[in-house]
Order: sequence, then structure tokens, then C-alpha cells
Amino acid sequence: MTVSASEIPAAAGIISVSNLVKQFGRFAALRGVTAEFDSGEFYAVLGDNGAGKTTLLRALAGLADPSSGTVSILGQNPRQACREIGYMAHPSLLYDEMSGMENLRYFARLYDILGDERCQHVIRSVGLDPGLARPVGKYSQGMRQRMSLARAILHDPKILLLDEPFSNVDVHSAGEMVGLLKTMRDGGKTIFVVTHQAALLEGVADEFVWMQAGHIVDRTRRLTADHSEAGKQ
Amino acid sequence: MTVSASEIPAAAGIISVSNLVKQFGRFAALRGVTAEFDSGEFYAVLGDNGAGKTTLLRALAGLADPSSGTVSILGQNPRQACREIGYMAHPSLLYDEMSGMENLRYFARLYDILGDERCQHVIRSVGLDPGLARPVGKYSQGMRQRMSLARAILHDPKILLLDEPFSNVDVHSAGEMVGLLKTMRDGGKTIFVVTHQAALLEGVADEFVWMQAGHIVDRTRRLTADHSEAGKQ
Amino acid sequence: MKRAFPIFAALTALLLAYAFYEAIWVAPMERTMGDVQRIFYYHVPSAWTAFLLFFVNLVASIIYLVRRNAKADAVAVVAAEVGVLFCTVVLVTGPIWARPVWGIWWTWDIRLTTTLVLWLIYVSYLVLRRFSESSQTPKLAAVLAVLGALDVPLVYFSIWFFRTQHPQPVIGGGGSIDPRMLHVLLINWLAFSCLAFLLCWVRYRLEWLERKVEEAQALESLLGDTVPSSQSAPVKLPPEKTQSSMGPQ
Amino acid sequence: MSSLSSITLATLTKDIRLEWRSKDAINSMLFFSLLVVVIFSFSFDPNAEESRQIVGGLIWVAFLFAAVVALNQTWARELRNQVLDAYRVSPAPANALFMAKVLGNFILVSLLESLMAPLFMIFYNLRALGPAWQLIPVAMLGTWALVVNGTFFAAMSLRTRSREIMLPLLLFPISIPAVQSMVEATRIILSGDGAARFWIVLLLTYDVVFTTACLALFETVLQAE
Amino acid sequence: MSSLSSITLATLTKDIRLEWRSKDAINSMLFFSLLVVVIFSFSFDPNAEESRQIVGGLIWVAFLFAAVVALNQTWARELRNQVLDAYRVSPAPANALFMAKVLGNFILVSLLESLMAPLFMIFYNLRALGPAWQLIPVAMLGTWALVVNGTFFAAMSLRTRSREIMLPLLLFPISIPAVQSMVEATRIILSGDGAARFWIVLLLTYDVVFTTACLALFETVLQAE
Ligand code: HEM
Ligand SMILES: Nc1ncnc2c1ncn2[C@@H]1O[C@H](COP(=O)(O)OP(=O)(O)OP(=O)(O)O)[C@@H](O)[C@H]1O
Ligand SMILES: Nc1ncnc2c1ncn2[C@@H]1O[C@H](COP(=O)(O)OP(=O)(O)OP(=O)(O)O)[C@@H](O)[C@H]1O
Ligand SMILES: [Mg+2]
Ligand SMILES: [Mg+2]
Repeated sequence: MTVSASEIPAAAGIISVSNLVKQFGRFAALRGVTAEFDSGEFYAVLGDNGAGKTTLLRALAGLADPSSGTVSILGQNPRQACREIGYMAHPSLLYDEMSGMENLRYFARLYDILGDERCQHVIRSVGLDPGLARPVGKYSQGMRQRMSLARAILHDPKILLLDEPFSNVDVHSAGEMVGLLKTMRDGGKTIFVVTHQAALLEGVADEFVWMQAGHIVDRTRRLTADHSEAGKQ
Repeated sequence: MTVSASEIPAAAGIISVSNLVKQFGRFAALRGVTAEFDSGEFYAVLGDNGAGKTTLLRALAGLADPSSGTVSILGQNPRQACREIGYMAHPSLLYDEMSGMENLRYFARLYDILGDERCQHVIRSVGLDPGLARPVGKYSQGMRQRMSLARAILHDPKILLLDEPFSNVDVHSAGEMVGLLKTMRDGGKTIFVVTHQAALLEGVADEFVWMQAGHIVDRTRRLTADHSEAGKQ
Repeated sequence: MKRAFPIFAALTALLLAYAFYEAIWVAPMERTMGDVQRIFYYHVPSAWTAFLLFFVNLVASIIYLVRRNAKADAVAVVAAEVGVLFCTVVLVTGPIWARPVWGIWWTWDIRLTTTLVLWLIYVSYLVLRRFSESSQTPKLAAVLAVLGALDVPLVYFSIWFFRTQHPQPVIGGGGSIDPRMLHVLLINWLAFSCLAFLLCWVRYRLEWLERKVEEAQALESLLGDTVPSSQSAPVKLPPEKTQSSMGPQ
Repeated sequence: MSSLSSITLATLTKDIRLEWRSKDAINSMLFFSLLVVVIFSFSFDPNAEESRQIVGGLIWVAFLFAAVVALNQTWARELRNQVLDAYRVSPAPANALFMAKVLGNFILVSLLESLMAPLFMIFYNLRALGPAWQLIPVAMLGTWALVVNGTFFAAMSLRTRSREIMLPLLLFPISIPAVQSMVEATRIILSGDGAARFWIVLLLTYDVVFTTACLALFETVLQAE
Repeated sequence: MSSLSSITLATLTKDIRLEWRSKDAINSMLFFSLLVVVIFSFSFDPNAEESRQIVGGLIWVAFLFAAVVALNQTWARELRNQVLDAYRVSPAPANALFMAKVLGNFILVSLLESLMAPLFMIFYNLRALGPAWQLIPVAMLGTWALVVNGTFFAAMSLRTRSREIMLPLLLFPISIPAVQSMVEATRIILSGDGAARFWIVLLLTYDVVFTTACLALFETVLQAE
């Protein structure tokens, strides 16, 4: 598959979402999202509070059943493609009482990964020490976010979905995480990052996806100031 | 009381903290903080995760009993001075099931404020509509943060303690809230804002208070890049 | 279709009135119990109707689980609601009847107990629907309906073996019922079934409309913070920023 | 003092208004107590003479379990967005909050009891042989005892891990004399042999002692963080 | 299938290891059951001949309430940092998680019962007049019935408001035949009149039916969000 360089991505993407609607009672968080996303790109998903960013990510991860519309990942539905998806939410998705290594060892079992090497490798790759005996609950916020990322990439997925990985993280740790993500994108992964701190991803992300009120209102190659006008269309 | 213009504030401040230590089990979140803060200033409290910012604010509000050291506010202890303190935490401190007006009406009773005028006035002053019947739980994050601020300023306190008022708020709402705070500072209030988005307060805050590992490591008039070196002292 | 409803409603009302007349004035008086026995014509038809509705609920729930058909789910709710209503009628008329006849309000007779448990199960079904927060309420409710239905035969056996001293049914097993009484009973049953169907119809239409409205509202409402953001954040607050600026664009 | 009672009233009104709006707690509690009664009558065959003898104990144990579930919800609303902190930074007296919660719980638990008691009567075919009116002060004093301590301990268990389980762990040991008095008084009244006065006086003493103690100590519990 | 059992085992081991590390749940549960026994013996005079007759009911009601408290904690750990989502995005089968939780709860509740049963024996001076060994299958089948349904309904109530109260509201109505069978079987064995076989078979049927149904439906419940 060739990655199109134009503003509008090629039709045959790794992820394709068509007319996605997600309704919560009297409120629709997604209101007909149609989009294609390409392999090996770094997408930054931006938008106001309540725009539907988290909901979109959860629908891509197969955690939220769409009310209507379809999500197709590598031609399958998200549940079938789950081995290719790494998901990192705002909460850590880790057991606070276990050490990082114990956590990963457990999640490795869920993916049928045997042996400790993979876990150790992943922990090292996010810049932590696999020998750390401290339970995750006692990690600092920055360390916890890294460990959470380690869990998401444990099974070497093709697609990474990260929800506000830098929120409540200090500037220094955030910078390091961005570097890490960049390396992974360069290694061929498709990366989605939801964030309110778009400036952190300037020059790193390949495409900025602007959401508003349950729609994708714009997709830009650069973090331009004119997205808000696009939003008003 | 004259407000000193020098880097080190005058000794006779509106708030004085001496040798404050706050211990949680085996961990000290504050490790001997000594500081004076002046009336009518806008303080931005910055620092890494776990630096002790929230703990300091809670100690100032009288919500956390210091393990040792003293906090004096207008010469009294924080509990006695509670009528002069407005506190806004990260959670909204509001009842989700009641409308904004109903919430404020209840909190007004706690401060012996009778009549609806004050509540209406405060809600208007944060840019919301007092007639809004929707329960606070259905407000957007930005509206909720405003209403939370309204609760904090309801009894017209001299001192405002705000913990991450802009976190998870989109850029637009955050900008509006900064404007509001600036107006209040100009109206003579002393304001403390804890935040990770220091850039928002550049040119607005009178002083940046840098915290690290339970200490105040620096206080600067401007948001300089050399704070990290100060931190390493 | 539009006209069918009022016609059916009118017919049901007529039938109910006729059944009432039959039950109170036409049916013969029972020898030992006297007039109290006339509760019979409300008690038994309500029970039969309730059972029928619970069965409908089960079938609809299974259809929902298999097909994920929203209409089946709506039918399931409606059947459960109206079924609980009729079951309540049984549970109220029963003791009213029991008090003068047996001298007690309640006994752990097999029929009484199974009715009570059935009522409890379907009330818990309604409670679950009410308390469930997610958009997946129908799935959870359908699951509970299936488990609840599985429980009923087991309840029956556990009571059947245990509570031996239940009083004999007034009208002994099988055909010893007075044919005139049977006639009135059947008329009442027909009337009650029509009433139940009517209630279900109304509730179903309401439920379906409500869902449609919800769906439409959902796509329009801008409950979230949807003020168009601008990069150059205005530091000055707009003078009176009220609801109107957040209304539908 | 006037501020105390006016804030108590404001808080109580607010709680009742919120409850009225959703009716969640009351509905689920009513159904729960109904279930407790039914489960009890399945476990203790109401036709057996023996169960009839100990129904005083049954009733109170059932009330106790239902009350614990209700009491566990007491502070849920104040915790949701840490609203309790807003109360703590205000000049309002701690006891106003406590009294409002106690009164609210008292109303709720009394409501539950007035539903469950008739059901027990029906299922177990009860008829009081002693002076039945005395059951009312017994029930009220007993409920008050449970509710005062329960509200207090619910506030204490806010600061602990696994909050729901803490409440009974704290409440049950302290409530034993109250439970004992309630059970004995009820048994005496229902069976009609002897006078329940001793037990009623004991309950009254228990109530006075613990209400005073809780009022004296609640400020400390509330401000502990 | 091998992945099912290996993941079940991994999850169970993890839960037991975590529990062993803090011992929170088990300690508080033990203390809670002790309290229940004590409260019961205060409410139902153990010397009275009548209480002795209905002790089968007493034991099972006590177990039921203790079990509900334990079951309510089942998913607490998975909810804390939404770890459940991590499970849901993984390819691991839903039933592995369910079986691990059921087995964990079964171990926990059995532990509680083996502590409480001797206490009841001591307090109430019990001696089984029938074949006492039959109490063991009754207890095991009964516990399994409570635990399978309880774990399932605890997962269902995750998606509801006021989660703690929902569990008994869903569990009690459905458990009535199981409770009934346990109580009757225990009564028969303790008093020695008649054979408990019918009840044991009924319990077994109940267990088989509901275990199958829960396994068939758990995936739906887990993936509902
Ligand atoms: C106390 C609560 C009572 C409840 C919950 C109750 C429940 C029911 C139910 C569910 C049925 C229909 C079941 C079937 O057809 O097999 C039924 C039928 C009937 N009930 Fe009741 N009942 C109660 C009291 C009474 C009393 C006091 C009497 C009269 C003494 C009575 C007489 C009958 C008769 C004659 C029938 C229909 C004949 C039959 O099917 O055997 N019921 N009842
Ligand atoms: N489970 C839910 N039930 C009801 N409403 C929900 C639920 N989840 C999300 N919503 C609503 O859907 C809308 C979109 O939510 P979402 O979390 O996707 O926004 P977001 O873009 O991630 O916002 P934020 O920047 O605040 O994280 C919000 O208005 C939210 O209130
Ligand atoms: N109740 C508590 N019990 C134990 N430790 C606590 C408690 N509250 C805070 N801490 C610890 O104290 C330290 C300082 O916490 P604090 O919340 O003040 O940090 P902060 O500067 O506000 O950080 P952040 O930017 O993440 O909000 C942290 O390491 C935290 O883990
Ligand atoms: Mg989000
Ligand atoms: Mg903080």
C-alpha cells in the first residue's frame, strides 16, 4: 500500500470508518464519522472537550459498540483485529498493586506471549527498568504513563491508539514520550494520539485530525491556526 | 500593607507559611515549606507531578492538617479564616444533580448569605446564565469549571486557591477563565493557580512559584526557561 | 391503521363492561364462599394474562439476543411492564380473597409462591433497566430475562416438594367447575387479554416514539461544549455568555 | 444555634429534594427490603411454630441488614465530586451536616420498616399478645440507635479502603446492646409475657449516650482527611 | 480450549497473589462473618430450643449476606484503573475471566463458611442427627450456586448506577430455589428426619443450568459497555 501524500488520504487505508454514530441516551457523541486512515502515519486527534475524541478511539479499539455505522481495521472488525491494536486510555489500565513486570507478565498471557524477554524488552524500550520492584501504584505519573504505553505496545500491534498520553504529565516527561512515539512511527506503526496539548506534536505528527461535536471537521498536514474556521463550516 | 515589588516578597504577607511539613505515611509531600505571599498578587504555582502543589493548596485551605509547621492566613489559622478563602479543586465540588443556581443557593446558606441576588450575580460574573435549568452534571467541562469557580467566589473571599482550573479544558475556555481571573486580581484579590500549562499565564501572573519534591525552589517574576536549573540547586 | 386503534379501544371497553356485568350479576353465587368468590373473575384472568406476557417477554428477549433487533427489545420492555402490572393485580386480589376465606392473608402455597417469585424476578428486570446507565441496557436486560425464565421451573419444583399444606383449590382440579362460571371466566379472560393487548399497544407506541425522539435529539443536541474554539483565545470574556451561544447552530 | 438548625434544615431539604427527583435510593431500598423479607420467609418456614417464636429476632436482623445497605449510601452523594470538601472549607458547623444526615437516614429507614413490618405480619401471621403500641417507641428508639451510629461510622469509613465492608465492621460490635434490647423488647411485646420497660429504658439510655458522643466527636471525624 | 484454561489459571493466580499480598478482603470478610454469627446469637437466643430448630435457615441467611458483601468486591480490582478495558481489547476469551472470578469467589466464600460453620456449631450446640457428611456436598453445591450467579450479576451491575445495591436486587429473586434447597437439605440432615437427596439433586440441577447459562451469556455482558 502506498501512503498518499495528499491532504485527503488514499481510499484503501489501514483503518476505515464509515458513517459512525455513537449514541449515549439523548446525546450522540459521534454523529456520522467517515474517514480513512493510512498505515505508518502519525495522527494527532484534536478538538474541544466533548468533541468525541475518546469515543472515536474507543470505537476503533472495539470497546464501544457503534449505534450505527462500521469500523473496519485491516478489513476486519475491531474485535477480530484486536491483536493488531494497542490501546492506551487515560486511566493506566494497570493493576496498582503489582510491579510493572508482573503487570506485563499477566497481560502477556492474555496475548499468548510466553517468556519474560518480550516484557523486559518492552519495559526497557519505554525507558524504565524491568527490575523495578515498586508497585505501579507508587510510580510517579510520568512513570505510570510510560508503563501504560509499554502495556499497549506489548504485543507489537500495528496500530496504536493513545488517549491523552501527556495529560497531567510534566513537560519533561511529555517531551520524552513524544520522542518515543516518533521512533515507533518511524518503525512503521500507525499512531493515533488524542491530546489537548497540540503544540507538543507540532512537527512530529503527520496529520492533525480536528474533531468537533461528533464530526471530523478538518484534517491538516500542519498545525495551522485556521482550523477553527474549518470547524465553523 | 504595601506590596513589595522586589523578587522576595515583604515579610508581612497576607499568607505566611513556615516550615510546613505534610507527611503521608512514609512519604512527605511537603518538606519544610516557608514562604510569604502578598495581598493582591496573582501567583502561578508550577512544578512536576508529585511536587506537592495540591498538598500545599489544601494546607492553605485548611483541608489538610500539616504534620508540622504552621500556616497563617491574615494572622489566623486557615479554619478561622475560612470566610476569606475560596477554594476550587480539580473535581467540581458541586452536586451533579442540581442546577447551578440550586447549587449556589445551598452553598450560600452555608455562608449565611440570604437571598438569590448574590448567587445570580456570581453566576453572571463567570459568564453563565443563572436561569439555566440543566443540572450541573450535564454541563460541558468548560461550563462546569466556570460554575466551580462561581462557587469558590460566592462569599467574596480575599484569597482564591485554584487547583488546575484549566486541566482538560479546551484552549478557548481556558483563555476565557484566565481573563476572568485577571479581572479579579485587578479587583484586589490574591490568587493562587496551580497548573501544568504555565504558558497560559505568561504575562498574567505576577509571580511564578516553582515547586519541586515538596519544596518551593524558586519564585520568579517572569516565566523564564532557567527555572529547571533553579530546580536543580 | 390509525383508525384501528380507537376502534379496538372502544371494543375493549365494551367487552370489559360486559364482562363486569356478567361477573357481578350473571354468574351464580358460590355456595360456601358467597360473593367474595366473584374476585375469581378478576384474579384468574389476570394471572393467565400475566403469564402470557412474561412468555412474550422471554421470546422477545431471545430474539433480541440473537438478532439485535431494537423492536424486539421494545416489545420485551412493554411485555414486562404490563405483565408486572397484571401480576400485581393477582397478588393483590389473592390476599383480599384469602383473608375472608382462609382467615389468613398469605400462605406458602405453590401457586402463590411461584407468582410472588415471578413478580420479584420481573420487578428486578425493570429495576435493572431503570438503573442501567450504558447504551447496552437492552443486552443486559435480555440476559436477565433469559436467566429469570430459567429460574421459574426450578422455583416450581422447590416449592412443590416443600410446602405440603397448601389449601385445596376452591374449584377442584379439572372439570368440576360450573359451566356458567366457566363461561363468565372465559369472557373475562378475553376482556383482560384485550385490555393487556391495548395497554401494550399504547406503551409500545410510546416507547418507540420516545426512542425515535431520543435518537433525533441525540443527533441535534449540542449538550457538549461545542462553542467553536478559536486559536487566538479571547482573553476578554464576552459580556453575557449564556446558553444561547451553545444552542444548536 | 440558629445557624446550626437552619443549615441542618437546608441540608436535609436538599437531600430530600435530590432523592425525590430520582427516587433511586428509595425505590431500590424498598425492593431490597421486600427481598429480604421474602428470603427470610424462605429460610425460616413461617408455618413452623419455632419461626413464629423468634420472629422478633428475625425482624430486627432483617432491619439491620437493610439499614446497613441504606447507611452505606449516606455519603455517596457528598463524595461524588468531593462536595464534602466544599462543606469543610465553609464556616458551617459540622454537626449541622451530621444532624441532617441522621434525620434523613432516620426517615428513610423508618419508611423501610413501615413497609417491612406489615409484610412480616402477613407472612408470619403475627398478632401481638402484649401492648402492641409499645412496638412503636421500641422501633423508633432502635432505629435511632442504628441510624446515629451508622451515620457516624459511615463517615468514619469514608477514609478507608473497601468502604462498604467497613461500615458493618465498625457498626455491629458497638450496636450489640441496642440490638439485644430491641430484640428482647419485641419478643416480650409480641409474646405478652412480662414488661418491656427495662429494655425501652436501656434503649433510651443508649440513644442519649451515643447521640451526645457522636455530636461531640463528629467535627473531628469530618475534619480528619 | 487450552488458552481458556491457561488464561483462567493465570487470572486466578494473579487474583490470589494480589489478595495474599494485602489480605484486605479476606481479613475484613472473616471479621464480618464473625460479627454476623455474633449478631445472630444475640438476636436468636442459642439456648432456646426453637432457634436450634431453624439453625439451618440461620446459617444460610448468614452465608448469603456475607457472600453478597464478598461478591460485591469481585470486580473492584478490575475497575480501579479500568483494567477491565485492557482485558476487553485483548484476544483472551471472556469465559476465562468469568471462570477465574467464579473460582476465586468460590475459594473465598468456602473459606468464610468453613470458619463460620464451626462457630455456629459451637454457639448453638449443634449435632447432626442425620448423615453429617452430606452437609459437605450441600454446602459446596449451594456455595457454587450463589457464587456463579453472584459473579455474573456483579458483572452486570458494573454497568449500573448504585452498583452495590444492585447485586442483591438481581441475585436474590433468582437464588430463591437454591436458598430453599440449601435450607431444606440442611434442616433435614441436622434433624435426621427424611432424606435430603431430592434437594441435593435439585441443587445440582440448579448449578448445571445456571453455570451453563452464565457461560453462554457472559461474553455479552462483558462486551456490553
Ligand atoms: C394469596 C394470594 C394468591 C395468589 C398469589 C394467587 C395466585 C394464583 C394464580 C397465579 C393462579 C393461576 C394459576 C393457574 O391457573 O394454575 C390462581 C388461580 C386460582 N386461584 Fe389464586 N392466588 C391467591 C389466592 C387465592 C385464594 C385465596 C383463592 C380462593 C380461595 C384462590 C383461588 C384460585 C382459583 C380458584 C384459581 C383458578 C383455578 C385453578 O387454576 O386452580 N386464589 N391463583
Ligand atoms: N458513557 C457515556 N455516557 C454518556 N455520555 C457520554 C459517555 N461517554 C461520553 N459521553 C459524552 O459524549 C461526549 C463526547 O465524549 P468524549 O469523551 O468522546 O469527548 P472527548 O472529545 O474525549 O472530550 P475530552 O477532551 O473532554 O476528553 C461528551 O459530551 C460526553 O459527555
Ligand atoms: N492522600 C495521600 N496519601 C498518600 N500520598 C499522597 C496523598 N496525597 C498526595 N500524596 C502524594 O504526595 C505527593 C504530592 O502530591 P500532590 O498531589 O501535592 O502533587 P502535585 O504537585 O499536585 O502533583 P500533580 O501535578 O500530579 O497534581 C505525591 O507523590 C502523592 O503521591
Ligand atoms: Mg477524552
Ligand atoms: Mg495536583
